[in-house]
Amino acid sequence: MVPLLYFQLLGAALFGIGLYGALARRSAVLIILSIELMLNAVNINLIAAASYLNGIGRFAAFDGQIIAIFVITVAAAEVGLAFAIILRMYRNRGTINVDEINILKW
Amino acid sequence: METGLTTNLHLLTPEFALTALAFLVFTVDLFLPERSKEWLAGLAAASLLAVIAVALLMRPDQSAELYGGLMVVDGFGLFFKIFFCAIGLGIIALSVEYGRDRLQHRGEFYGLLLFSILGMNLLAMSRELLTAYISLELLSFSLYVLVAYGLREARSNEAGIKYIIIGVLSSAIMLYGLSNIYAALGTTYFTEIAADLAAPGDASPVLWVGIALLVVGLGFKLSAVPFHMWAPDAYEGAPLPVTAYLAIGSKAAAFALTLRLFAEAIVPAAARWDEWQLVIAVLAAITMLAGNLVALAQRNLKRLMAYSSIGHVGYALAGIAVLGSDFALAAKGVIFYLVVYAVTNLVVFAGITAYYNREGKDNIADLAGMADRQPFVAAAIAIGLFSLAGLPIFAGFTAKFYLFAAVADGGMLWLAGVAIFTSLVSLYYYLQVMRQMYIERPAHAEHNVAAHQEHAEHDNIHQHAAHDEPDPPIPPLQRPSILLTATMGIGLLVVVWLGIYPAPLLTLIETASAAILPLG
Amino acid sequence: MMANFDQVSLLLLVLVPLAGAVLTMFLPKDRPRDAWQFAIFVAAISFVISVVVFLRYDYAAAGVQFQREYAWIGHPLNISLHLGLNGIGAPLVLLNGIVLLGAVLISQTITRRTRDFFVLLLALGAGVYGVFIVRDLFFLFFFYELAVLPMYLLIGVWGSSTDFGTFLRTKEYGAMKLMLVLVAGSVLIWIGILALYVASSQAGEPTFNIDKLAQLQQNGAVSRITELWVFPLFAVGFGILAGLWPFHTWSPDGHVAAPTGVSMLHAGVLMKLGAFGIIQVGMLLTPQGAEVWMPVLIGLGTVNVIYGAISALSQNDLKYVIGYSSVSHMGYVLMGIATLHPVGLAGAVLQMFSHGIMTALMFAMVGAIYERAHIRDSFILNGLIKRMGTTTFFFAIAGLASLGLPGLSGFIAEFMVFTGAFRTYLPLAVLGVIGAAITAVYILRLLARSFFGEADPQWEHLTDASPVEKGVGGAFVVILIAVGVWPAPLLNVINTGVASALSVF
Amino acid sequence: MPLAFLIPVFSFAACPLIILFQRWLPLRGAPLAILAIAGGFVVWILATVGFLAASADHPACDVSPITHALTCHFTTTWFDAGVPSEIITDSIHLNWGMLIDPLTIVLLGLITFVALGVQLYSLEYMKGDPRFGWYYAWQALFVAAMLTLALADNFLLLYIAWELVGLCSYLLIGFWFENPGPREAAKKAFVVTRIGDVGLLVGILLLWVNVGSFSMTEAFAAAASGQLSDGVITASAILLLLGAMGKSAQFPFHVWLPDAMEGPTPVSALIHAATMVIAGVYLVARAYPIFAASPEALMVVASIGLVTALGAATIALVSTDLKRILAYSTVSHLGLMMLSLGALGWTAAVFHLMAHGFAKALLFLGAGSVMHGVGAHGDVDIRRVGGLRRAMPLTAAAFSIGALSLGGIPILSGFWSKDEILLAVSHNLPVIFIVLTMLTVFLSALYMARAMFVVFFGTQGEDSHHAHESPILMTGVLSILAVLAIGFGWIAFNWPGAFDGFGTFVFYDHAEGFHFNVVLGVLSILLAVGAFALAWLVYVRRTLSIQSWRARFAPVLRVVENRYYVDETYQWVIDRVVLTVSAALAFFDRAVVNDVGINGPADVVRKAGIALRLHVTGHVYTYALVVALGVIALAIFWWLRSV
Repeated sequence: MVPLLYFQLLGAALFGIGLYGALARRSAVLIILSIELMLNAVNINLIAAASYLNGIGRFAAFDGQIIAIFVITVAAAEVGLAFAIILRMYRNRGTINVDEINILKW
Repeated sequence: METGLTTNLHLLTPEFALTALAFLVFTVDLFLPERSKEWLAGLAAASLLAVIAVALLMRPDQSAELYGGLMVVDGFGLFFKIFFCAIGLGIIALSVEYGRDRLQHRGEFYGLLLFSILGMNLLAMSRELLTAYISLELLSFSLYVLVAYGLREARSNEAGIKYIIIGVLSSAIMLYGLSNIYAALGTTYFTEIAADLAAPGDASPVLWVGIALLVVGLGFKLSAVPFHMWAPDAYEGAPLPVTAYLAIGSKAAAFALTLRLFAEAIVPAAARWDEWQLVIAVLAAITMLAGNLVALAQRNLKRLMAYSSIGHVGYALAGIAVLGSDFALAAKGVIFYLVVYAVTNLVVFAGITAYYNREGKDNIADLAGMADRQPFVAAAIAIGLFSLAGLPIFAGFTAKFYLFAAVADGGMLWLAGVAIFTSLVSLYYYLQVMRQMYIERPAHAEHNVAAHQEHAEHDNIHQHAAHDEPDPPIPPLQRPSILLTATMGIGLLVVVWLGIYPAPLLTLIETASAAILPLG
Repeated sequence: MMANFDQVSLLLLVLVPLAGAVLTMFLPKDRPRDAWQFAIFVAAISFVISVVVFLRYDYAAAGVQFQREYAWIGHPLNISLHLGLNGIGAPLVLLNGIVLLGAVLISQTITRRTRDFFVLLLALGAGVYGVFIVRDLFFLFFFYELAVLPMYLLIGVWGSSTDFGTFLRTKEYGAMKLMLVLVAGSVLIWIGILALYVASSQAGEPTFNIDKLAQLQQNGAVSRITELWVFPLFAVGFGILAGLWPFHTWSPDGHVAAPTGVSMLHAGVLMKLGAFGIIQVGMLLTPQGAEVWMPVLIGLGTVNVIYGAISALSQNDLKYVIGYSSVSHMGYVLMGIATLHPVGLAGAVLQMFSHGIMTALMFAMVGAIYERAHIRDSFILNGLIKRMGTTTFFFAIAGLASLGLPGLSGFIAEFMVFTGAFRTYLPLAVLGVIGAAITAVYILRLLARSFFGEADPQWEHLTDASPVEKGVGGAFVVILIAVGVWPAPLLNVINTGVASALSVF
Repeated sequence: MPLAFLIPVFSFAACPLIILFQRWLPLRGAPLAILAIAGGFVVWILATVGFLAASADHPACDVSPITHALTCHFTTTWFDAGVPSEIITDSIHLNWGMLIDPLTIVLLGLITFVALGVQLYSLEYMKGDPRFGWYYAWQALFVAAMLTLALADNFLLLYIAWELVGLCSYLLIGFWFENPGPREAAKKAFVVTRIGDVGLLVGILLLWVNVGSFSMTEAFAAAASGQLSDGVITASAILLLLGAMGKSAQFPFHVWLPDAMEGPTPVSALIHAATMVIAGVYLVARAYPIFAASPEALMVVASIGLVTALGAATIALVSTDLKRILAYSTVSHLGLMMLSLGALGWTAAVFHLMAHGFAKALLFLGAGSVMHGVGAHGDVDIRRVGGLRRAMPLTAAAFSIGALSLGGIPILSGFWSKDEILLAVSHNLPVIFIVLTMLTVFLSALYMARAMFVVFFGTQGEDSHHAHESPILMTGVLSILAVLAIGFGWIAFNWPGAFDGFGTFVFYDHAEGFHFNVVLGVLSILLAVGAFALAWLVYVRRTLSIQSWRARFAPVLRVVENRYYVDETYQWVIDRVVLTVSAALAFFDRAVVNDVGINGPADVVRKAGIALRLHVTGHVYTYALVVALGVIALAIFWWLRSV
């Protein structure tokens, strides 16, 4: 079967892409989305790992999946919260371009 | 094991109570008219007091696991629980007047405060990475909202956005680390991680990457350099009480987690410890340096406090770095330092808030002549700053001495040296604030603001000798609110008391640190 | 009854000024005179205590006396408030008692925020007392910092800025520099203390107690290497406060900015803390390092003497002259210490005492002049003796003391320093003697220029020193003469301290 | 005799009493000072009697192995520095101590007597001065210090007295400090002597280092016993000599003395005759065992003495101010004393010290009386006064006696003492010395004659019309001194039965009877008388004029009139060198040590902060980037550590 390493590499790649997006994008929304990508990399890692080290762990082989579910939930919450704040920003300043969001510096 | 899920849940009474009370605050908020929202503050405060009371009833000397070891109720947890609730009380005291004049939706404000405190409490008790993570997020979410609470203020929004983006990013990184650890060890329990770490044979890179990323995540919460950059903006943008809360509460919580994590997961793995010691030491060193140096160049008081708090994180981290050698001493040093730092900062922020409530200004230059306008507040801030700078009869001195002694004893005299040097630097900018409050006069301050900030303090060219006529007296400001005065008063008493006779507190800390004393 | 008093005398020495400071806070803000009188009351009590302590110190028995130990922080730091007075501390305690009282009395003229001023002044006094009487490094450092801490506000708030034409010295600058330089010194001290603590804890009995550490050192618990790099930390760290060249500039500038009372304490006792620290900590705890580094220290001390004297020669501002002369005179102290010779060291301690009184007197008188003339430029001031006879008389006596005129305390001290130095470092000692001659030149030029000479109409309005100032000045003059003629009472005590200080070599 | 310490103590006590209570005391407390010194005089007489009566079996006395003179010793502990113990090997123990030997006795006599005279005289002279009381206070202190100096038995005590003398001279010379003249003169006196004192102190300490004690007797014993190396002896001798040169106004430290006459004239009398300047000679005489042990040192002493004597004599010859002439004559005579000491003429030196003391006191008080009479304060230009003998006969007589005595006219005391010196010089020094000494003798006779004739004889000067004789008190003192100036010399030779000669009482090493070398005697008589005759012809008779000579020696004359430019040299050094250096140093201290050395680091730190803060750009993606970089750095760091 496919060695765990491959999955981990996939996860790493996804993580990297997400990170790149987070750095490269200028729209707050897109940055958040890239970060979601990173979180998905985490999930891949977790689930793959869970299925490979079955038997180990308190909750049979399910630790990984459980964690993944938590992660997804948290991620959803994060996005909601982030968008709320971004929206507020848009209302006040009419932009969500992080280039223009720099009153606070130094 | 399964039984662990159901038994002794009563030990979690404080947390359950806190949750319920938080919701209660939210609900009551719906029915209260706008003018009488102050009651919510009272309610929140009362609930915190209740929680403290309950926590005090528990036995600090024994530890009981919950949910099969996801959490533990022990002296360490209890200590921090009480500590956090006390901080919460302080923050509420800071918020009342400020909230009345400057914030909408105060109901949610206090509710969120309670939730964040709940998060911190859980953090102090969690013994497993996921649990820790979830509690951390609970804390963070509340903070994201609180930071962005100044709805109409661009600064507040911006702070919120930056905070949440970086926060989410680093939580993603932390999770990735978590996933790697899980992938490598198949567990996320601190103790088991320790066991596997200690196991002979070299571990897979995956594991190390995992731990490294975990540290990064913590670094973000601690705002350790180079993961600190959100802090100044968040501090400056956030409403003052929230700034105080960021500076005191979230840092304390993060350190609580760090202490337990290192104590239970990494210190026992002494075999592989030493190199990590160095990593943390370097982090600590650059954190102190960067924080204190950049603080020199600040004009905004909140921002200054942000950088100074970064510097202080550096000191505490230095304590973490030597956990390996003499754990008891180092842990006590760190906790003692945290407590002192919290109390002192509370005093300073109370002072700043008191001034801000009247003047609505938070630039350093705006403090000019404060000593004549709000003598007590000025004195409070001055003492607080002296304490932060580590000058005696104030707690800061004792705490620093204790902590640095621990660091030196841990074989890192050089790190102690850096710490001492940077606290000299910190004195430089604390004195600049002091100077505005006590020496400058507003009249001058106005047209000299530029001069003050661009040039060294000795370049400014106006003389007032002691003998020539003192400038026309500045109208004193309206007295600060009772709550703030009380906060400052009590805070000052504690600061001086801890500076002169810290022994009692140290015994408490003794029990707290004993609870997480690694067996290995 | 006295026996009981001895039990608590040292504690009182610190607590009285501290308590005084705290109580002063609660005096009514708008009644400066009350604050002043209360401060006098407190300072007087502490003065009496210091005198009694000095007299009660039994020099026949020698050693550390009036010992009391109060546990403070337990294992593993083992810090305890361990009080005890030795033969070197005793005269300095007395000195502080005298100067503090004098400074408080002189500060009658402080009118702005009088209450706060005396709070800080008394706190400073308490800190100085503390340093002289503790036997525990933590508390030594604690009080050391406590003594430095108030200086910033004392100078910054009540000081004065002066424009010297070519350059400007604002009180903000003076205060900030003083504070930062001194604390920079204490950074070094702190590191040194930690190093010693580490050594002790590696030896298995961690402690900050000076006597225990000395014991450990004697047992070889502190490695020679450690001592070699720790002693310079102490020498420079404490030396900075003693005006060690080239870290001395904080002192003259601080004086120029500081109000009279503060200048008195600053030059009178504060600078002594440094020298005391070198003896009490540097020499006692790291003797091997001391032996190696002393030649360097005496070299710097000699530089201090000559350099300070020559710079003073071309100063116009009275306070600068005195400030640099303090630098020069502390040079003698450093020389004396560095001789590691009984006579030289005793001379150094005696010099601390006499210089304390002498400079305090000078600053008091200069302050009196400044109060009235609002200027300190010795070229503009002229023929002061006409209007301010007594002031001139006192200032002249102090000046003569500082140029080492026999019959006044300064001479005995400097002479002893030379004696010690001649035995150990003859060429440098000769330079020191020459320095004394230079001192004569600038003091006499100053007297001839500003004090004697035909009365200048623009100073017709000046009035002579107030009764208080006369009282203080007179008392100080009496002390100067008494010590100069009959130094035995002081020296008997000092000798014992010196003997024990040198016993570790 | 044990009570001899009272001699200074009286006056010491008088000083503060006068200062504190002058407001209420009669005559501003002047009588107090006078009583004190009178008391001192009485005690001196008692002490002398006691001393003459005492012998080696007196508990406190014995015959010194070095000077072979009876020496009595009284001490009491003063203070210890460093208690001897197993740790502390060398420490110092100091005594208040009196060393009484013939030298001390005669010196005390001179001081007390002259001081008494001067203080009585001052009652009139200083009458109505606003600081009358202070004057007497300082007088008392001055005398007390000088007496202590003469009594001291250890070098430290001597040094202390020495410095106090300097201080009092400062206070008294600058007594009229309102005028720049006295002010500067006082400063000059103090500073110049102080420079010498550096040498003295160094010498004392050098002796201590090698002898291990400040006691004179021990030091002398060590020097005599050859326990000290020649180098040390010579070095310490020269160093002591430096001090002596400062006080005794020897070249090149003589500059302060002529200016010192800016002070009140009685003070000049005191300084020139009985205190201050003789201290130097006394020091050399006292420390003679050390000098005697080193021929080189003696040679230096002699040479300096000769140079000073000759140079000062020439200057005195061309000065036009009465007091300045007297001042330079003092310098010259001090030179002679030094010369004599250098020539092993110890007794002669001391003898001349006494003789000169009385004569010079007489002359100065005479000059003061002239000024009082003419009504001049400050300078008396001898070209503008003249023929005063009619107006003030007593003064004229007294002054003339003094002049003749110092000029070396036979049977006056000055003649005998000078003769002794010539004897010593001719015996023990190369021939060039005796020649030059003779020249000096001639010159000193000449200038004395000049001063005397011009002022009192010859034609009326314009300032001297309304001149009047001084009050009885002043003239009375003058007369007494005049008697001594005449008669003192006669105690030199032995009066069978009564007293067998000064030399047998005050001597070093071996008692000396009275010698008289006919050749030298005749020679010096001829020179002296010739000089006076010449002066008579020039200034009174005006039969021969010196204008042509003046013209011919104009350049030389200018050099001499400008006092060989010594003062100018000093001035130049002080202005151009010392002050420049110190100004430069002060600037260096501010600009380099402070602004660069101290402010520099602080600024660097602050600038570093300002630069560093730029990394917080305000753009959230940079924040993220830094976090990412942090992660990578951490990973790399760990990786490096782990492989």
